Amino acid sequence: MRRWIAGLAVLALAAAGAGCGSGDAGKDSGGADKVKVGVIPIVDVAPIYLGQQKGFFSARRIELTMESGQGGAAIVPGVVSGQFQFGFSNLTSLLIAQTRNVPIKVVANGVASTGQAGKDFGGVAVRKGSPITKPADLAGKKIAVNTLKNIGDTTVRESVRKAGGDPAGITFVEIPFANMPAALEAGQVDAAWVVEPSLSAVTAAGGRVVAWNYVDAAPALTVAAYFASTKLIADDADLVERFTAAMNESLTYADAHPDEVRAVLGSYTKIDPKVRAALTLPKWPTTINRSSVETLAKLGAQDGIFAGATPDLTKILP
Amino acid sequence: MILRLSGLAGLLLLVEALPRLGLVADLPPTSRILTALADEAGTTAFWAAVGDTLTAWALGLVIAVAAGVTGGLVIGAVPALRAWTASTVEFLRPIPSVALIPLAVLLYGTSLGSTLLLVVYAAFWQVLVQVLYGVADVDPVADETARSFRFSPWARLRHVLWPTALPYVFTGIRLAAAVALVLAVTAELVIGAPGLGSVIAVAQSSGALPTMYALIVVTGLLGVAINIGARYAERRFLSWHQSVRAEMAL
Amino acid sequence: MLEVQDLRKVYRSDRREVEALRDLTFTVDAGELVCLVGPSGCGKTTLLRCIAGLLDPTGGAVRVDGREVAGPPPGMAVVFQEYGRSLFPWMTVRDNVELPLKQKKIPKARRATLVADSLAAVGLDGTQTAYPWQLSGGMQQRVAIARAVAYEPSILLMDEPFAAVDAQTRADLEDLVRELWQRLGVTILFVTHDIDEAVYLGQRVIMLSASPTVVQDQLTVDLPAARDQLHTRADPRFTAQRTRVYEQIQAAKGRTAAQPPAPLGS
Amino acid sequence: MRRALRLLALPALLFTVWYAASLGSENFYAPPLRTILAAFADTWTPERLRADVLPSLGRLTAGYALAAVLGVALGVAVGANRRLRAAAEPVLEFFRAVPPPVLVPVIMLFAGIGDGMKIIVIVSGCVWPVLLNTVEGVRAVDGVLSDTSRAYGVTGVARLRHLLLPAASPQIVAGLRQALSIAIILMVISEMVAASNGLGFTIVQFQRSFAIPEMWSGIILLGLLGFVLSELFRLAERFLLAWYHGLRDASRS
Repeated sequence: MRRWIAGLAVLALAAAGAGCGSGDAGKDSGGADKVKVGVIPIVDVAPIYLGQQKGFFSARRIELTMESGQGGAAIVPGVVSGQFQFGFSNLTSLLIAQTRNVPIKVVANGVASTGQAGKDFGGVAVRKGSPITKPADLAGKKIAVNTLKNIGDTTVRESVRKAGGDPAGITFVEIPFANMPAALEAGQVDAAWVVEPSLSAVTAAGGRVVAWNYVDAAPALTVAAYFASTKLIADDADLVERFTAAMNESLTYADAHPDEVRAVLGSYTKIDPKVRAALTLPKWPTTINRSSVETLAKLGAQDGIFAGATPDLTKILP
Repeated sequence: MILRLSGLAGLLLLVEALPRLGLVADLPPTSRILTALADEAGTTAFWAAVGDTLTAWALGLVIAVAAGVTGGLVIGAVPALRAWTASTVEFLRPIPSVALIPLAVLLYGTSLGSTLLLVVYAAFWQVLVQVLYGVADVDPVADETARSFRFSPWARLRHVLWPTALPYVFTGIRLAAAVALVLAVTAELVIGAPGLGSVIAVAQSSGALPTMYALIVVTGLLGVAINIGARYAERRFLSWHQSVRAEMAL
Repeated sequence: MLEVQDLRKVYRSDRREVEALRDLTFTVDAGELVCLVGPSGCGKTTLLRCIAGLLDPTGGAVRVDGREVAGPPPGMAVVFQEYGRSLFPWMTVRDNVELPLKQKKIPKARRATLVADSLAAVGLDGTQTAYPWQLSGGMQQRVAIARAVAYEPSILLMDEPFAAVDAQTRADLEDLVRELWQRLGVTILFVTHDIDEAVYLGQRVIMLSASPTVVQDQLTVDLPAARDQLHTRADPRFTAQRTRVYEQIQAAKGRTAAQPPAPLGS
Repeated sequence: MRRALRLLALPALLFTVWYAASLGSENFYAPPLRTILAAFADTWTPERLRADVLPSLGRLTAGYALAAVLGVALGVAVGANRRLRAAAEPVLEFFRAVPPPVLVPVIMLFAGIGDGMKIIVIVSGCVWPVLLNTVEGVRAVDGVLSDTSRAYGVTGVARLRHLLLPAASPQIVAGLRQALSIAIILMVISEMVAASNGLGFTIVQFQRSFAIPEMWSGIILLGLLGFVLSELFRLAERFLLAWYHGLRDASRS
């Protein structure tokens, strides 16, 4: 039993540590709130880094720390448990969370598709010389997505559907974006839904984009957003308001200053400078395109990723 | 010594030659990996990541060793305790520490605590089990001698159990040190807690292959350094012990 | 039968050289039982390993039946001192005795006979399916002897085989060796550090100096062939010869005292 | 009876404590044990076990077996040859020290995304403890035993079969035991990327879709799996190394 007391002591210590970490949006002497944001270190979150550099957050008494998590699965629990005050996630994941009644809510826009076929930051690409030339050709093929049952496969299916193909026969396989260029090259998959900077790597190797799934899914599709726990929104509405304002300023600034975005990418990613200079940037509007989110919800329901439930947009969107 | 280096040199040459001859795509040659390594070594972010990983490793190891040694001695010294806990130990020990990743994220998000939880869990069992073996290895004659001289329980622990268990404790620490590094990097890689693992993940998602390989080499070198250090410490502290003496003969 | 000529062995490590055997010459005739005796650390084991072909000499030669030894010669069996370590702990007694016979490609039926006979000869009937570590030390050494006997060697080397067993067992095993020798007519070279044992067992005793080793002296044992523990050891001739060997060994030790000790001797 | 009581008392107590303590849990991520158990029964149906656990076990078995064969073969070669050992040791030490999960992206580059990749990931992590333990075991073969074998003409294949492998077997088994826990970890990790079925994939999928009780039920299943495999291993070891345990007990008493 004594060993168990020791073991429990370790666990208790661990829990105590967690307790200390939670919800400590403590103020420092200058009155600034310490805020942790869980982000994925990809192109999409460039505005928050840029906004931090430009002082948009400190001007609103927010002392920002970015915590990088591997995907939304690590960030949502962090936000719910209070490890992070805010988090970044794609909308399909947020919709899934809503159907499960995860206590979170969107507070600011994250990133949006450019809405222009041929000039978006993500698309379905094939290798050089592939017989696939148009979205309808993707029917029955093997396509790589970074995460199964998420925004990638639902929007790709929509592309195929809109082009008159039958998406039912598509096999989706899960591959990290970074491995997609090699997987395409080696013929492990017929096509890959790939985003920047890996998209640049595919086109540099002679690959072609055959479908612009974000564009096909909805005009100016809102892809991802920043969110907070409902508890924080209830407890500290002021902080959330300031964060949203700072975030909106950052988004607007980033949208207007692509060169500075390319420069800030070098600070938190290891993307080669040449690639950085050439890659296609997404759009960073401040408003969430509600109808596009409705489309995502409809697509998700159609593909059965909500396990029969229907997401309630009023509960997840501001 | 020359032989020892020849193996390494051969590997470096092979990695240089294969991609240059076009035999493997996606593997940067040694020279490019080394350049990337030099570039990384010039940044403070790199050293911060190494520091984070080593902090998680060291803290986790210390907690695991302290808990493992205390727990092992207590359980091992009291036969009844040993009998009652055996099944629980046997059940909890093989639970793969990666199964705890979701729990770690829940409790600590992507902070150091996540890494620590995984490291401590994995390393703790290595130490505990070795200490239990060690206590079981106590010479019955020595123990009976101690009892016949009416040693107090504390004196028995101090003069009979502990010296017998010490070599096992060191074996446990050595194994735990290696496992702790693996888990520290894994946690960082999979969860995204700060450290070398998360930098590797960033390098990978940025398509910076030479950097990714350079960082992998760094984790390997850290592991080698930890192994060598652990073995050196073991030899130094246990120079009197049979198993070490036997190893050094001839 | 066995000739050792100008045998020399020097161990070389990175920094130092240790001369274990300096210059050894002696012979053992067919059917003889010869004991080698010397002070502890005098290189007896080195010598024995050279003869068994387990160690290459630095100079000189070992010949068995006129043929120079390079690698373990066929027809030679060895019994080591460390009975616990010379038996395969993962094999039963039977498998231990049988394995060398399998290597000699002896047919199965014949192997079974040899195993049974040799175990019976050393008084170990009924232990075939036991593991060596389930037996006492003396019994384990009997298994090793049975293994050697079953191998049907023409020459048997024994390296201090009884150094690690208790006195009673030791006396029994000594008589067992003499009995087997007389019955099988095998040539035996018996290495020991025990002077009494050497004189009691041997037809001839070769005394070795301390390391670096040379032959100090030789003595033909003047005792009847039929020996027993009680009477032979009480025989005044036994005492006289024992005293002579003892003096030579003491002389050999005295010689070393003037020389620096050799750490890698044995 | 007493034995059964001893075996079950503490686990039952802990289970009860968990059950009681979590009964009223409001935390989204730490649901009551009752909910988790209900989810367990609903989730791990025979079809689910066939579709997800079976492929995992298949990869695990293939990778583990391959690592065992490879590790023992290379270990014997390296352990029995001094020069080879000197040349290979630094390289082996290095590869052993690389945390296997960081190799997942690298292996994916070379081996693609199929079962082959997952098996290679398992092999790449498991082979080292087996290999290095085999090297140690072969190197530490008792000198007297080795001499005995040579003196009695036990050479070549017979030496390998009757001397080197059995003598090294306690160490080899120790290596295999370490490898088993690594294999389970890597099975899960390899399925966390680029998989479409398997236990690791399913757990991650539950986590991503916020099916938290289901996720916990998967973790419990993973724990049970680890436990069952290590018990199987113990049985196998007790059978294979009966001589070794007997020898140790004999030398101790």
